[in-house]
Amino acid sequence: MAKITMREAISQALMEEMDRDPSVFIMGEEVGVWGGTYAVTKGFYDKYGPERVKDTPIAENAIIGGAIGAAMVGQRPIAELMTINFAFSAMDYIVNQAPKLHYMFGGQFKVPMVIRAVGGGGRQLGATHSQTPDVIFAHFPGLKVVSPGTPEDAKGLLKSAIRSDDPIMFIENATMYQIRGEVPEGEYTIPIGVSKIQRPGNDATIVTYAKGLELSMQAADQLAKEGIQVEIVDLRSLRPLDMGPVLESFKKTNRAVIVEEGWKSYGIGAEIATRIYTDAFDYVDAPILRVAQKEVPLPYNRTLEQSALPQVTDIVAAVKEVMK
Amino acid sequence: MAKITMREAISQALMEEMDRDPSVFIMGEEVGVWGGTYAVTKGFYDKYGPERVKDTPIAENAIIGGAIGAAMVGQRPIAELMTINFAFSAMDYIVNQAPKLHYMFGGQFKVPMVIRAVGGGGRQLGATHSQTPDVIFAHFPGLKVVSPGTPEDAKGLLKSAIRSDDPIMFIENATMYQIRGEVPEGEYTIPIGVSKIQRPGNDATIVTYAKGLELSMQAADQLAKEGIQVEIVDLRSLRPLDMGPVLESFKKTNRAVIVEEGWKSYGIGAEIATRIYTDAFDYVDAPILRVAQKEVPLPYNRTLEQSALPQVTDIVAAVKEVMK
Amino acid sequence: MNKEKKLQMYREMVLIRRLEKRGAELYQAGKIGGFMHLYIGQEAVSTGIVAAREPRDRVITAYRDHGVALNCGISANEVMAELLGKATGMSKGKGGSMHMADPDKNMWGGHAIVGGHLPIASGMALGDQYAGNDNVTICMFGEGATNIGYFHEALNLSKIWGLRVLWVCENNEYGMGTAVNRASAVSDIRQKAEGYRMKNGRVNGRDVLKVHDAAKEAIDYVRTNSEPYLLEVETYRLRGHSMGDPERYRTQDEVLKRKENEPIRTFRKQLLAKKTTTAKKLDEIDAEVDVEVQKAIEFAEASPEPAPEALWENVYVE
Amino acid sequence: MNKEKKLQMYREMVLIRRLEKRGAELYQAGKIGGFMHLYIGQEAVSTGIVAAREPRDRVITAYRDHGVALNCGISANEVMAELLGKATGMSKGKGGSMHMADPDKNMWGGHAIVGGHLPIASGMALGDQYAGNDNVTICMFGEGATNIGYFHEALNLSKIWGLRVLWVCENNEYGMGTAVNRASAVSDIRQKAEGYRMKNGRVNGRDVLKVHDAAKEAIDYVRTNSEPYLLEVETYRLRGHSMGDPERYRTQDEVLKRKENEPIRTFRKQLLAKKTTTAKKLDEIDAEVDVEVQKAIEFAEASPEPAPEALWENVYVE
Ligand SMILES: Cc1ncc(C[n+]2csc(CCOP(=O)(O)OP(=O)(O)O)c2C)c(N)n1
Ligand SMILES: Cc1ncc(C[n+]2csc(CCOP(=O)(O)OP(=O)(O)O)c2C)c(N)n1
Ligand SMILES: [Mg+2]
Ligand SMILES: [Mg+2]
Repeated sequence: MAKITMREAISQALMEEMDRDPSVFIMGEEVGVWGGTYAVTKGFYDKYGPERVKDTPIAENAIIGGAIGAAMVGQRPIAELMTINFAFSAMDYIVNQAPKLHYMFGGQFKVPMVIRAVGGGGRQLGATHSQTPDVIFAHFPGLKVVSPGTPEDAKGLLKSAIRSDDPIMFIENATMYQIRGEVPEGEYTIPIGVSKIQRPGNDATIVTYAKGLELSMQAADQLAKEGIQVEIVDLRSLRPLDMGPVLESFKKTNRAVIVEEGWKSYGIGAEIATRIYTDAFDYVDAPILRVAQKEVPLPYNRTLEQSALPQVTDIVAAVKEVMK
Repeated sequence: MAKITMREAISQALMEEMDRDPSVFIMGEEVGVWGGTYAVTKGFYDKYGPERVKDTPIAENAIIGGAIGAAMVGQRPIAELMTINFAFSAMDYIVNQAPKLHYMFGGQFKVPMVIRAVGGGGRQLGATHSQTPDVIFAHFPGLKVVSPGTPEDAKGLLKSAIRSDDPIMFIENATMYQIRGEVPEGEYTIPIGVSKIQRPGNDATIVTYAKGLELSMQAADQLAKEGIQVEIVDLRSLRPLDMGPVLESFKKTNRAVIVEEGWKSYGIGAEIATRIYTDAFDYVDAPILRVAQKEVPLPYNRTLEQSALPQVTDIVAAVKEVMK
Repeated sequence: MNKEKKLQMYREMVLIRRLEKRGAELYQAGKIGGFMHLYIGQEAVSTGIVAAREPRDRVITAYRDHGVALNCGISANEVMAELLGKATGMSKGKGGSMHMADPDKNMWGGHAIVGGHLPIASGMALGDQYAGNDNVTICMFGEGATNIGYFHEALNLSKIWGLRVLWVCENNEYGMGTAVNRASAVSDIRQKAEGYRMKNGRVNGRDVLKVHDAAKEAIDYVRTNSEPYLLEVETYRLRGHSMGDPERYRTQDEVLKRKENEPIRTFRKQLLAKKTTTAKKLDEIDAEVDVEVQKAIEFAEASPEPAPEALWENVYVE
Repeated sequence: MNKEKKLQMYREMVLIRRLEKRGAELYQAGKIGGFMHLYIGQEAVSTGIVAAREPRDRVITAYRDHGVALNCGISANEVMAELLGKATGMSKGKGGSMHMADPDKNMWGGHAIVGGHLPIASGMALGDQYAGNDNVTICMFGEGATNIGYFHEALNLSKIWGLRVLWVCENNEYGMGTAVNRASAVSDIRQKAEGYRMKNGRVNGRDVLKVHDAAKEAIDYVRTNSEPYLLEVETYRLRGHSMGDPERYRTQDEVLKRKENEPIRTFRKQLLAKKTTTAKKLDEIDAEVDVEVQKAIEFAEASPEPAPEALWENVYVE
């Protein structure tokens, strides 16, 4: 296995799928000549040319609406949103058109499209540019929402997403492009909608995904030093949502903390907690806790911003709390 | 007390506030000459003229963005979205600009704007026109989300919303305009962010709002015939969220059903359930159940559509289930 | 154009008219639900446009889509069944009046978000460009839709990328109750093409032959030059915006006046004046269409409701 | 225009340049975070525009806002403090580089969603129209922003409602790495006004006096006629789009060539050629500005961080 960055993993997935299937192409702002705002598509323009790596105007509706149209007539566009915050500027397409076309026309249309969108806070970009609003996309049936936490998953899930005939929102996190992880040699895919134990343990369950996974792994290391072994379940996709491994883990540990980067109220944690309570009711020994973003628009100032974001210490504290 | 319809209550609130404060005006599609798509502003154009009842182009971003601008410079616009489904076409303004301007500029700007939006399914309008996506607005700090279930609340809450200096999403339900209820004579307002017991009872708690309230009241009548007295807590606003009466009721009944019209996953019910479990942990006798919309885009066919929407019978069944 | 084609166009226009009239009755009777937008008065537009396309050219339109659906060759049976929400409708009863489509007939749907299908049309043309064919995508929309951002983003993209789209604006003078000049900076929509230096034209939409010829020329231009084209068609809707329109925004007089040169009457006169055919032949067509519509209603009424499991079908492909 | 005003404009241009140069150093040193977009090369635009307004006219712009902020009279201290995220910044450290504002100085903010502030500008003008005054709202944006739907909806609304907006497009030839002709159907942005039959003009943005005069005329037109106006200003950004730009999309040669007639040098030459002032006087201004910027940095560095409670302040008014 090779150790590569998240950025490389995503980049590899894109390249491999473009090489494999000529109907796959990329469109978005600065994906081409610039090389991708976050350098994910660096080198693509030279390799594949302007036909397959399309620089678009700053026009999110043209990007996503255009990708939907191309997908309907048989191509497999990958539409890149420069950041997930700009998804709001094309929201109707993402939640109200792409996920409904197949159903509403009785199965006559397919929309095999991937929307790649990078989110996350912590880079002092201010309130409009720092969000992790994953949950609101996950609310809509017809859409699939995938958000990986490791390079291995990013590559395998993105390849599956590109091959899928359904519209998929693939959410990355800008502060994670540099994290490194083992990635299998050669061709592989990972099925969408399967949660994964990223770290085994018996004392408490942490349910998380994406950035939350990175933070939780660090928290787990600290807790291990104090003799607490947490089990970390990575959701990897928010819709479809695979509660199997979550419930299994919880039935073993009877304690859970849910970690997400986004705001707490009406967040991912609420759904996960409710399902655990409902489906493992007899195993609940303590209230399930949520570690999430403080409910304010994110401020520019670094110290303030960090105080609003979930921290490793918050996770450690929450795990200790549920274990009381 | 006079018995009036929800439509009349909203209409009265609008008129009274326009009469009281010249800085209040209405803008939206077909609010004027047509008299409002759902006849809520019928007669307004003749009474207040085109300056205060502004027919706009079909341009949701111009409507909401325009209202934000007018609010920033001191007016109190009420922007009407013909239906909440079109909110997605102006989503950036609703969740990413209006709620952030006050904070992001350190308190220098205010956005005293109300967005009136009507939602709800059950009228065979098809998948793109039938949603109840209230939860996704409620996820964003900086925005307030109000959704009344009775004419009295509609009038009192809308008047408060118009007077508020914060941006507020005021969500109505198209199938409820004809419901009737007592409304106090004369001037009154109802504070935003206060839940209300709409029906007292001791056996189980139903937490709901808007259309869910209408359905729950009917369910309560049926249950009462079988000797089950449910207490119904109406949230009335989703952000701020007042859990006080919910928790109080739950501590008495130890059983809860949450009823909402929207989709279940990542819905309102998840947040409410999680908070009850966390904050009334020792009072939980049975899993809290959620009654919500089946997770499919809503179909046109009437029978299919009804089978996807929460029904009174579903609520009755859920209450019996939690009481087992 | 040969006589057969003309009679076929006449037949389609009458079919749209009669099917919608009966549809309106069924709506009043509570057998059709949701929103239903009639095309009555505008029949010459889609009939002329669709008659000018090659079968491989794609058509996409808004919710006012019964006409386009019939012109594209979707059967009256399927249209009526979809209106009644039956399993035999082309969208299996899940779409209704606003969502008629059949990709095999290159009818890519009615779409209900105003302007929302315009970027999709650019995308379809992009897909064809990427595939290397010279199909034209014909995208129809109302004048009201030209004020929303989708219009702007779609037209700009089609121009910079040289996409083969024929943009057809049906200027029926109103978007719901809003007259064009109250909502749009320019009342002659073709002027908007100037902002993109896009080739454009304008045609009288009450004359189906003129519409056809203008569309033919425009489609040829688009195909040959690999460039979009904006064609404005002047038309008028004789019925309310949708079934529950109080019509406070225009006078009955105005409507009556417009009825005088409504497109079917106009075409009939032309056909007779030019002795293309006889009144008897046209009456025969009218009668045939009546039977076809009646049979469609019977088919739809006799068709099964979708099975309860259909609720869960087609949420996802996989 | 009198000499004092000219020297004041010169001073402002130099202040923008020097403050941003020092700002870039502080960014490299890690004292400024987030995205920072420099205005270097475009100083003549906001300087000329803002100099032409009445104090009651409102200005709103995008994230490239340091220049506008300074021109509107926000102090170098506050700008620098905001860049450093300090409590003494005009946005109390919550906004940063992209969100400078002071409504008391009629500076209505930098805004970071491309095109997002255009409908807001229409709304501000609507508020003024509703209030019955004749304030003009000046809305500045890049040429890249003219391809997004917000632009279209905002311009159309301003035209149909007769709103007093001066639309100022700063055409600096690139939106990030995308050259104007790759993203826009027309490279001369003023052409887009034709789609709305909106009065429009174009001016050389390297010449601050020409910008001023064009803006003055346009503002007068807007105020008098109660009509919007689109003014395109030709300019060029000499630095990268933001601090981390690899600049693969243009050659160093191109940039060097553009530096030759950059606006400050151009203005300096004009002032000396017309003997408005002496080189010595201009050098004095330069030196004064250096001191002002140095003091601003000292002020900002010495200023307190926002208190931890500030996190919870100003989420809501009530
Ligand atoms: C984004 C959006 N906003 C509003 C509506 C509601 N609506 C449906 S049709 C219509 C009028 C459209 O007018 P026009 O484009 O001229 O088409 P016509 O109905 O005249 O054929 C409106 C406002 C909608 N469906 N979508
Ligand atoms: C809706 C939206 N999409 C994309 C971006 C990312 N973005 C920020 S600035 C920019 C380029 C804007 O170019 P232009 O309007 O020409 O202004 P300039 O930077 O040249 O001053 C882009 C794409 C954004 N902020 N908002
Ligand atoms: Mg129309
Ligand atoms: Mg630019």
